[in-house]
Amino acid sequence: MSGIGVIISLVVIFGGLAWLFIRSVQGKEVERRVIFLFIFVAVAAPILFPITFEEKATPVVRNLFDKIESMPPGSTVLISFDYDPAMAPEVQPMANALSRHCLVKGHKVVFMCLWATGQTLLTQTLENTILPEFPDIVDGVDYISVGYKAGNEGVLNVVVTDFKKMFPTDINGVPLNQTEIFKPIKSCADFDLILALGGGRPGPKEWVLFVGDVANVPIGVGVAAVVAPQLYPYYPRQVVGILGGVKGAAEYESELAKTHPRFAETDQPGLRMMGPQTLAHLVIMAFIVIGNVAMFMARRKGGKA
Amino acid sequence: MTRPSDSFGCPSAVRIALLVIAAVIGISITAAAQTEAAPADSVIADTTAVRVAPPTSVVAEDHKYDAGGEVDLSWVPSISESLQNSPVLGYRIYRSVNGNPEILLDELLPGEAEYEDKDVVKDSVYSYRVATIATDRSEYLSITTQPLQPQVENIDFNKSYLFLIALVISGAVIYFVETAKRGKKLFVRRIAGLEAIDDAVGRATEMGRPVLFIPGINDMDDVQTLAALTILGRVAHTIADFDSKIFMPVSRSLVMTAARETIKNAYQTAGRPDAYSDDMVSYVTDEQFGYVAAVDGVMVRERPATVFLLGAFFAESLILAETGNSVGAIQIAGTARPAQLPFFIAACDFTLIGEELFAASAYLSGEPRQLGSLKGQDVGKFIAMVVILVGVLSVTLAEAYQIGLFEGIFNWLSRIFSSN
Amino acid sequence: MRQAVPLTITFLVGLLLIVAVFIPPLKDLERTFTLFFDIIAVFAFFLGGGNLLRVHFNKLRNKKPDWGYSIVTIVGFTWMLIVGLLKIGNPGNIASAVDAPGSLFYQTFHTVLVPLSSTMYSLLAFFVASASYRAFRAKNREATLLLIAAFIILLGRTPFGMMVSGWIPDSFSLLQIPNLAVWIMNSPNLAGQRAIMIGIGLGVISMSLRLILGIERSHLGGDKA
Amino acid sequence: MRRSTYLIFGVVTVLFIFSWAIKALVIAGDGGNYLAQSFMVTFAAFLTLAIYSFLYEDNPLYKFAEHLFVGVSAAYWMCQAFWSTIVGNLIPRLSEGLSNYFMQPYQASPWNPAYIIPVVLGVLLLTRLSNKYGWLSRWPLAFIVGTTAGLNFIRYLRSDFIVQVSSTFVPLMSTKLHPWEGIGAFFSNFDLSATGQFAALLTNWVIFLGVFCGIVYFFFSKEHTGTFGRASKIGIWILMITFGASFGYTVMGRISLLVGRITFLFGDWLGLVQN
Repeated sequence: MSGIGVIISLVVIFGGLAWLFIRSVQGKEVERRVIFLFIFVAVAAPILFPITFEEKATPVVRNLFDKIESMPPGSTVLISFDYDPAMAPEVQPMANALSRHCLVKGHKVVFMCLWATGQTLLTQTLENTILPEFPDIVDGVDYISVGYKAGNEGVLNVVVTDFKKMFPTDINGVPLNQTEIFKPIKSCADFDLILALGGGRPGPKEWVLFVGDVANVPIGVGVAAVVAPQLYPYYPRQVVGILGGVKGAAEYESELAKTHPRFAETDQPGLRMMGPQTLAHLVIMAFIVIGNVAMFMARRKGGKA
Repeated sequence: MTRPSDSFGCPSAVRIALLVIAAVIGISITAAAQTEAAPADSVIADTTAVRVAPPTSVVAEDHKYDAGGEVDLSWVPSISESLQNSPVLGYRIYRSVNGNPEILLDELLPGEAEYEDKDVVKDSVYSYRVATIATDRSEYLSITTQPLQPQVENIDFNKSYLFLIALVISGAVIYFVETAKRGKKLFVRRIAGLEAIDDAVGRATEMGRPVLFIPGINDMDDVQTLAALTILGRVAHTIADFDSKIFMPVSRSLVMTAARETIKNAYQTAGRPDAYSDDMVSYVTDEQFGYVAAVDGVMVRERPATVFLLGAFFAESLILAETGNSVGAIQIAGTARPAQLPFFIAACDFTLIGEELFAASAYLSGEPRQLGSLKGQDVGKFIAMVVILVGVLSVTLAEAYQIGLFEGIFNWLSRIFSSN
Repeated sequence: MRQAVPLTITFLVGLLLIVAVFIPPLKDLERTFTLFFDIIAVFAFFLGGGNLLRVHFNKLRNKKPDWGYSIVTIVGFTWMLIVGLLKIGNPGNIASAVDAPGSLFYQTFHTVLVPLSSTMYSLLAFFVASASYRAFRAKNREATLLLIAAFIILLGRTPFGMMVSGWIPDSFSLLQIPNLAVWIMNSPNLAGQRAIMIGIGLGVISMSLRLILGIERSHLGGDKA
Repeated sequence: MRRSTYLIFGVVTVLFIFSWAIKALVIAGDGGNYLAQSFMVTFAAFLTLAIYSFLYEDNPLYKFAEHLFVGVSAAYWMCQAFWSTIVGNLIPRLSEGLSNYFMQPYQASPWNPAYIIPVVLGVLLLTRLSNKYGWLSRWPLAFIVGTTAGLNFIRYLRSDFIVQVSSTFVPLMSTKLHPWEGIGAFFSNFDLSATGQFAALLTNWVIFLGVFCGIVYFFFSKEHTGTFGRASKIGIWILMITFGASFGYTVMGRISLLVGRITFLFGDWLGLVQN
């Protein structure tokens, strides 16, 4: 059913815009209520019948994707969930996409969080996305979660030299020394890649300053849109790549689905949320063009207005 | 853009001054250290083999320039931390008040070297001890610091540059206000939004439709609301002259009271005290969007000919401006919240940008003394431009050609214009 | 006498608060005066709330147009005031939070105020479209710059930004639309915001001085002229 | 009130009860007191549609929602102010008896009598109701104007003037660039990659010139002619780019608000979408 819905709504929107464009060539303006209607359809349609546009990754996202794709299977990745439910709509899709990518490439993934709220979101990712989609991965061998530790930057100061001092056991109380995944790992410097997800303090910026530069380990960053610009100065020397806001998540999901088709069917929240955004932005840009054409035509027809 | 390590180039006055300052600081530290190095008779060295070293040179100092409410504690972390797998688990801070037995104040992670104790009272005496915690939870205590009474400093010298800048700019404003008194005609550039007020109000009279004045949604504790009310004083004066009707829904009760006072006075000075009535200003609600819903309703039903949107606005700015535009009103907007200016620029006929909102009442009054204050503001801009020019040049030369002198100037300027 | 006292009060209070910044013992004066302001503002509520009720009662009594809706306002106001002041349905005692879950105050807030304010807020999506249709017209050079800047940022937010400019080689990647959009936000936009803020800082100083020194008094007693 | 208004309200009430009943039936299975739940969801949905009807034109439904919004929200803020300021701050400092009644901790301090001042000023404000003593209400207003002017004087000077000036000290040259070997070398190594050195330099030049000319545009007391006029022209151009860019930047946020409301309508209310 949704296929037809998608076609109908796209025809309605772009057909309507084309008709308005023709009217604007005759110098006719568009009434404000018509614009309101178009915005309503452009936002409501993708919610009823999911319309997703294939996103081409920008370099700042592609770099991080290529880094994870190029790392040999079995390399170790640390993913830190440092955000709260308010940032979840933007950052959770990134967490899911990045965890999927690391596990499908056979990397060993260690999950942790610097925010207490990160723990609930971490378990959400594990239970709703990771475990159902990767039935054969073993806790303590392919992945492990060490949970949350209070102390903000203090925690980073310790894990950069001795991970097990700050996290003696994993979330279920199993001492890390007995787990196979932690055999090669003594401190953060032993990880092949660290993925810092968040947007507040402590967050990705603290990971770069306290761990990235000190332990000289590559860091990938996933942040809320409003924080992304502050991290651009660190790219590309101190930060491998930056995923910014829902658009960054959608670009990563798009790349992931292209290189690993198994993920094309799974839930892609980023692309789903970008549906109405892209359509609405297109409608607004179209109306700006229509408005200018109507003005020029009216001015040319009526002499210098 | 990491800054290369600076090698001091040719000697110069600035650098000598820096050396002198460094010397003074050095002396004061060593003086402070004297108190700490008094013979520590009370502590007997721990009898077991010292496996973990306690922190050393523990110093407690009164936090400078405060009301005696804080003590700053600093120490050198235990040398055992630098061992291969350091046995240090963290640090514990003990405090004794007025000689009473010590109590545990806080526990810190390894690597920490300072601590601010904020719950101190200026008339009691404090002494501290810091202990290193080994992995087996055993503790190794440092020497006790000298008893210290937090002092009250009456002048906060950290803010002396801030005081200097405030003095210079206020001085400029006051100077031009006073010298303008002798009636010398002062040139002020045209501000379109303010020139348009007269014919905007005139239009309302011709069309027999009211003027709507919206003073933003913040209370009288926002300086933008005060600016809106001073402009209201001038606009109400014009409205009284043109015998137009003004209607002013407000979002704060205090703003309602102040606005009524302002309009009443304006009508009196315009010589029409009888035309004023309290119903011109009415309180709606403190809720941001409840107020917007009501004002939209008023716009669509009363169809005002002119709408003033002056003061502090937040996300609702575009809702008001678009609705005002849909009823065909001339809209003059102004706010000092940069985030809302794009919406006013897009949707309104005239927009006062940031500083112009504050200059409006002086501009409209035409009084020499008020216009003088605008000239004072320009002096502030001139200072900003000169400082930026010097700052940028010095950081560029320091960065590009490693000249120490400019490095010194840049650091000096950054310290003056810092936000402490 | 009617003007001298208010102007003196403004002068003394203003000067005291400016000086207090530089004298540590007076530092918490700022918090005290803000609290004084809040207390006075609560007294003003009697005037504001009283005015709101009076306006709607008048509308009701003289059957002015739309008088029926005044009933809705009065009923809504009285209901919320009673439920709030008497904390009806509030699980805790007199000291528990007025909007503690379970109280009628909390229920009314979530049933009436939350949907209404989030819907009013969402009207912006419609008005942003109609405003950009009307405002972004290449009428003159300034308006054209406004149009181009907005268009690049909007395009940068859609996948088509990258598709349109993906062909640009890496050595000129700044000209790729998404990077250009980020660059515009990080430099011309930043410069513009800074210039405005520097102006605002000076504007507030001049305005505060005019108020404190009593040069600007249209709100207190009008000018002598 | 015209007859058509009564008609509209009649129809809408019937529709409301009808959809309330359906919603109650639909969620009856989930347990909990579904009657109240379904009432709240349906009532919130009808209020949402009432506000959206304003986009078409002003109508009785919008008037109802608007007047309800004003009444309930005005009282909401009054109660909040009463409980937080009067009971939370004033009473604990003024009277021990009342503090005990309201079960608030009594904050004894020598400065407590000072809290009589705002109460007196507050009462003076009420004199505005009488014409004879109305002028007394200027005293509290003067106090408030003095407080606001005094508090914001240094605050804006520091955060808007001083911090912005010092953060504009950006280097216009950088040693990491190839040392200057003449125009030829400059262009041969020229690259405009988003992360290259030239882009960073361009950023700094634009920030420096932008702030400089932006300040020139705001000059009041000097004629904007000659080079001063050209700098002011560049200033307004930079401001126009700023406004256009920040307008475009916020569009995404505004659209997500509408996505939220429509997801509520289609999801929570009509159940067409599971979110």
